[in-house]
Amino acid sequence: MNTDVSQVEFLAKLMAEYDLSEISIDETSGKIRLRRGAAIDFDAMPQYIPAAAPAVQAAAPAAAAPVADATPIEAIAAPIVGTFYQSPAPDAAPFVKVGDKVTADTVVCIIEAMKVMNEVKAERAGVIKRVLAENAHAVEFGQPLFEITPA
Amino acid sequence: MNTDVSQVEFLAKLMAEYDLSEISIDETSGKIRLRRGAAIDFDAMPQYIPAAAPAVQAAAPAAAAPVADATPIEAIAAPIVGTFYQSPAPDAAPFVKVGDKVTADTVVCIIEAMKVMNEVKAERAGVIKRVLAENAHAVEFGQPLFEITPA
Amino acid sequence: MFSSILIANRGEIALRIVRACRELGIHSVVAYSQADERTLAVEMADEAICIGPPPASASYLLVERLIAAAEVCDVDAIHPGYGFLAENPHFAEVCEQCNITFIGPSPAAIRRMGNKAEARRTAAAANVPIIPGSPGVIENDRDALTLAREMGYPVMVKASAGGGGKGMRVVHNDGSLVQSFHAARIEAEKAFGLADVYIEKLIERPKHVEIQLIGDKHGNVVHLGERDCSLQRRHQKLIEESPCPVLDEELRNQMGEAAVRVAKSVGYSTAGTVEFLLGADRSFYFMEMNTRIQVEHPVTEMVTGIDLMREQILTAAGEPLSFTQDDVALKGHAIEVRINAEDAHRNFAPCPGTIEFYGVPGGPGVRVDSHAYSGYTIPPYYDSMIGKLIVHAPTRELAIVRAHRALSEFLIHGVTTTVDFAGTLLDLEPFRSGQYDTGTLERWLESTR
Amino acid sequence: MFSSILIANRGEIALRIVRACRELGIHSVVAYSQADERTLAVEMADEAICIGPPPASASYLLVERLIAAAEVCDVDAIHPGYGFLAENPHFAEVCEQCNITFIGPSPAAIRRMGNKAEARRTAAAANVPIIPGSPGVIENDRDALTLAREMGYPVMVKASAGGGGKGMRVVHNDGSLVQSFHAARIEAEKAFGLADVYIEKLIERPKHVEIQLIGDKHGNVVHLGERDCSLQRRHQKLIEESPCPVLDEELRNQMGEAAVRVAKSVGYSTAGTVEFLLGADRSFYFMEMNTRIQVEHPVTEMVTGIDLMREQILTAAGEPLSFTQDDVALKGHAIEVRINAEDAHRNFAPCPGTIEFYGVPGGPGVRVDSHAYSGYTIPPYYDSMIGKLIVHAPTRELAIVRAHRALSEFLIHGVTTTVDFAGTLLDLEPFRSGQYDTGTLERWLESTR
Repeated sequence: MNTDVSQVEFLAKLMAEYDLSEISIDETSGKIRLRRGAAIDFDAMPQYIPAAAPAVQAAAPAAAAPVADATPIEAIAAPIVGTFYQSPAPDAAPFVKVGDKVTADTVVCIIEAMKVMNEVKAERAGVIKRVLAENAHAVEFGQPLFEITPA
Repeated sequence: MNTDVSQVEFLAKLMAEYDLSEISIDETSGKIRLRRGAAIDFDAMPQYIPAAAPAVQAAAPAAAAPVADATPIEAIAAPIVGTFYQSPAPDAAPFVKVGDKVTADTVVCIIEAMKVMNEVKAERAGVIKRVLAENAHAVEFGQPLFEITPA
Repeated sequence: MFSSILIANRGEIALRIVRACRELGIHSVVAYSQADERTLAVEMADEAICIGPPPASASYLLVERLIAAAEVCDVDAIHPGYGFLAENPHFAEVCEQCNITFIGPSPAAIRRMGNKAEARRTAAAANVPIIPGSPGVIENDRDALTLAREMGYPVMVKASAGGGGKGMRVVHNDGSLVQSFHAARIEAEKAFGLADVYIEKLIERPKHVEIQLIGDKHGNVVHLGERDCSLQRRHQKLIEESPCPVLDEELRNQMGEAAVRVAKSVGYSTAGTVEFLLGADRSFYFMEMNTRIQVEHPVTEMVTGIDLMREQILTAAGEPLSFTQDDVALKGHAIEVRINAEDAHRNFAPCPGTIEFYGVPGGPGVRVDSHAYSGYTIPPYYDSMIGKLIVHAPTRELAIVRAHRALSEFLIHGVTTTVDFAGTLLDLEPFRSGQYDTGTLERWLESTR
Repeated sequence: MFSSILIANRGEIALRIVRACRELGIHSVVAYSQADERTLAVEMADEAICIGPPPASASYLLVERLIAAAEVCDVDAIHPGYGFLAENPHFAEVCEQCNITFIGPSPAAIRRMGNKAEARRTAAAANVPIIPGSPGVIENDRDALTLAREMGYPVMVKASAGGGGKGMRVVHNDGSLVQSFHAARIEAEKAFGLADVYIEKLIERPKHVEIQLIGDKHGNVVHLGERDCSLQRRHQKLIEESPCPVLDEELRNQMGEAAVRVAKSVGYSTAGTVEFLLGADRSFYFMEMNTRIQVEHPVTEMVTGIDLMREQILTAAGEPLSFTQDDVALKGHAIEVRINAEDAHRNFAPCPGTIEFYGVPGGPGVRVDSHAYSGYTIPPYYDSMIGKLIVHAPTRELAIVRAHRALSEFLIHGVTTTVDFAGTLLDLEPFRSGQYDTGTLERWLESTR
């Protein structure tokens, strides 16, 4: 991607349109990161220190998607560290699947921590767009688990 | 000084007009530095490492002057390290004084290095505007000795 | 040996542990809060896992978060560093229950040393001098006189409800004791609604001298000489050195052996420190034991040549100590200077913010332990220490000179730090002469106001 | 003692000298070219003076510029560092004439060691083994046979006009000598128009082992053990270590004493190095003497605990050495890794440019000598070395591990460096085993092409 003025304008418009606080594009790695209203300001971090890539982190959400799709998208993030389970038992159906409508109280998954199964609720109404974490794998605090289109 | 767009434009015009390759303004210290066609690119030096202030360096030229005065100004710089003398002998008159017209071959001062008196010529025609170095004091290589308005 | 360790800490000590793991070939996992994502420990570790939001109470202090992180990362052991959960016996117990080695002492040893009264009793039982004091409240001036004569003047009469110097009296002889006893009671009654007072021997202008020790799980405990940590402001150490400028070999051995006795009496099996008050008359008194690695451990590493962090991990894994007491010798002199993001001119107010430029000193005899870098943002959630400068030289005089030299090379732009203040401290006459005590810095600060 | 020293050098060694001056309380003045205005040495020095434009031929190599700078800055002494004018006897002489102390040997000592043939004669006269060779051109095969038998096989037949391996033959016995003698003559005749050949003993797969020594102006010369500098590419050292992994105490003493004999025979009174070739059979041969401080001097500083730069300045000022031969002991193991702005994948092409981010390793046993920083622009005018990483550990194995750990922390963004390549070198089997020689690196590079 070559940066030119029209692109800057395009990106600025994007940011305004989707209420993004940061767009970062790494031409070398092809990584794209979009950030919305971050609670903590990491912006001061110089880009040249490569961000640590925690081994436990699942595949990052394809952040380009919201740009292509005009509907705002939010994520349901892991409230604790633990192991992510999509269904209440190995053979059972998943709590939610893509396309399901959820309310704030809908249980979307379980995170096991210290032998305790913790139910995770959607915390907002909407439609599940994607599952971002891998079943039976570790998730860290704040890791996005589901993409959700708010109702 | 508050930076606003009109000032940027003003400075850009200044740079074009006076063929400056760099203008740097330090609001904290009030230092202003103008640089013309530097042979070496020091621009990459981050500003937050304070530039070394060699103890032997004489008072820096008041760089703001050219901005106020529309006539371009050049400097006669020390071609070698040594001791700067304005006159051929302690009691003698100075080689040149402010307001004097000089030609390229006019001897403007002497720099003593290793017991040898080296005559320094103006190397260009013009009018001496200011004497920048202090008599009988050390000068380093490249140090501006005189301001000269080219003829 | 461990194949993987979770580091339940942040900042420079997390990085210190990562370094030791790297050199031991152990996979390191840093558990970090959201505020510490962009730190060198996270960057340098083999793995990192976010455990919670910035406040320590929601991340570094949450036992269940750390255990969950340890479990999902499948580690063998947890290193707690210092602070946070390092001296929390419950955390050590939960680790034990989860079959994760806690790199530190047993929960029982932490408990015994964590309780001040019990630590005092333990030391006394191990035949280590403790600061003499009345066992409880003094009922009348007769008992006060008897006790004061027993422990020897000067003594302090202190209010049981204590605090802020109220109801406190320094007494130098029988004559003033009775008067002070009653005056203190009246003052205490007024200030706290409780007249109870007790008596403690006053150690005048004492030094804070601590003995570093390390044990293993085979019953060995070795001491590694002392550190003089007397330069303190509000009980915060600012400069530490080893050897202590007023100690000789005889006193060093006495204190070292006393420290080992305390440690052995609680079955101590890891790195730890016994803190003493040292009087001008060479008498020393047990203060407390820190059951963890300490901020100032590099000072001891520099003079002994022993890698304490490495030994701490190895002994936790069941290895015997790689050296004996006879192998330990102090060589040269080491000084540690703490670099804090604080403004010494504004009552040491913390200065979080972004470090625009960070240039560390180098060259001979200089060590820097720091998690900072050019562009690092110091978060406002934790303590203000951004690094430690440790210098080593053949003599104390040269070490001071070297510390000055290194400080002059420490370039930190963008935030206010104690770099310049540290240089001032090194120049204080009591520091120069080595005759400084725990009150020196406060007295000097008071005098410059 | 000196009150002021002019530093006639740049880069990390200029900074090293500034550091020593600062610790000695000597006013330091860095003479710098326009390309080096923004370097740490200039930044850290007490004073700095620009002596000319970027090319060394117009600045760092101009005797009169440096003397003029020394005079206007009114210094007592000049430290030449290494390279540039450090081994220029004329410069040392001019300093002497101007009553400025040249911090280095006498002009006569520089001259004698600077001339290869005279250095060889001096060593031989000091009863130090030199590589056996014919005194001049060999006229016929009978003389060749006699000489070869005398010095022992294998030998090398070399063209006097020499170069590029032309007219060069390795011979292992009498049978092939005569044939090789004539073949080499014919080849030399063809290649250089001159058939003259001579014979030299071949040291197979030799190590480059050098002895660090230091003398004073009172006739004392002490050796400080050896450095193994065999890992070379085109005679450029890349990694140095001490002790040499194949030396024992007996051989160390033999080589050390030989080096001291050479130095004493030329009245040597400062820091210097005697380079030897060490054969697999423990025989060693004088190669040359470097009459200056060397890039790799920190390796020796780390294992001996002696500050060489400080001693060099003190002895130049007339002080006697602060230690004797008996005080010198090698403790632990040190490895130096040179960090060059070069691309190992593009035939080590220099990579000048701006360092966007510079993060140096820290923690225990790590020393960095470097003039670089975040934002530093490496000028294209000088050599490509931007720093040296030196590690120290109790054993060689731990030193290698520590070097790896430190390299993993060396973050340099914006320019290509040899940081990663250095890690590869540490992993080479011959380096691991210590059984590497001066050809190891070239052979390995050849094999990976």
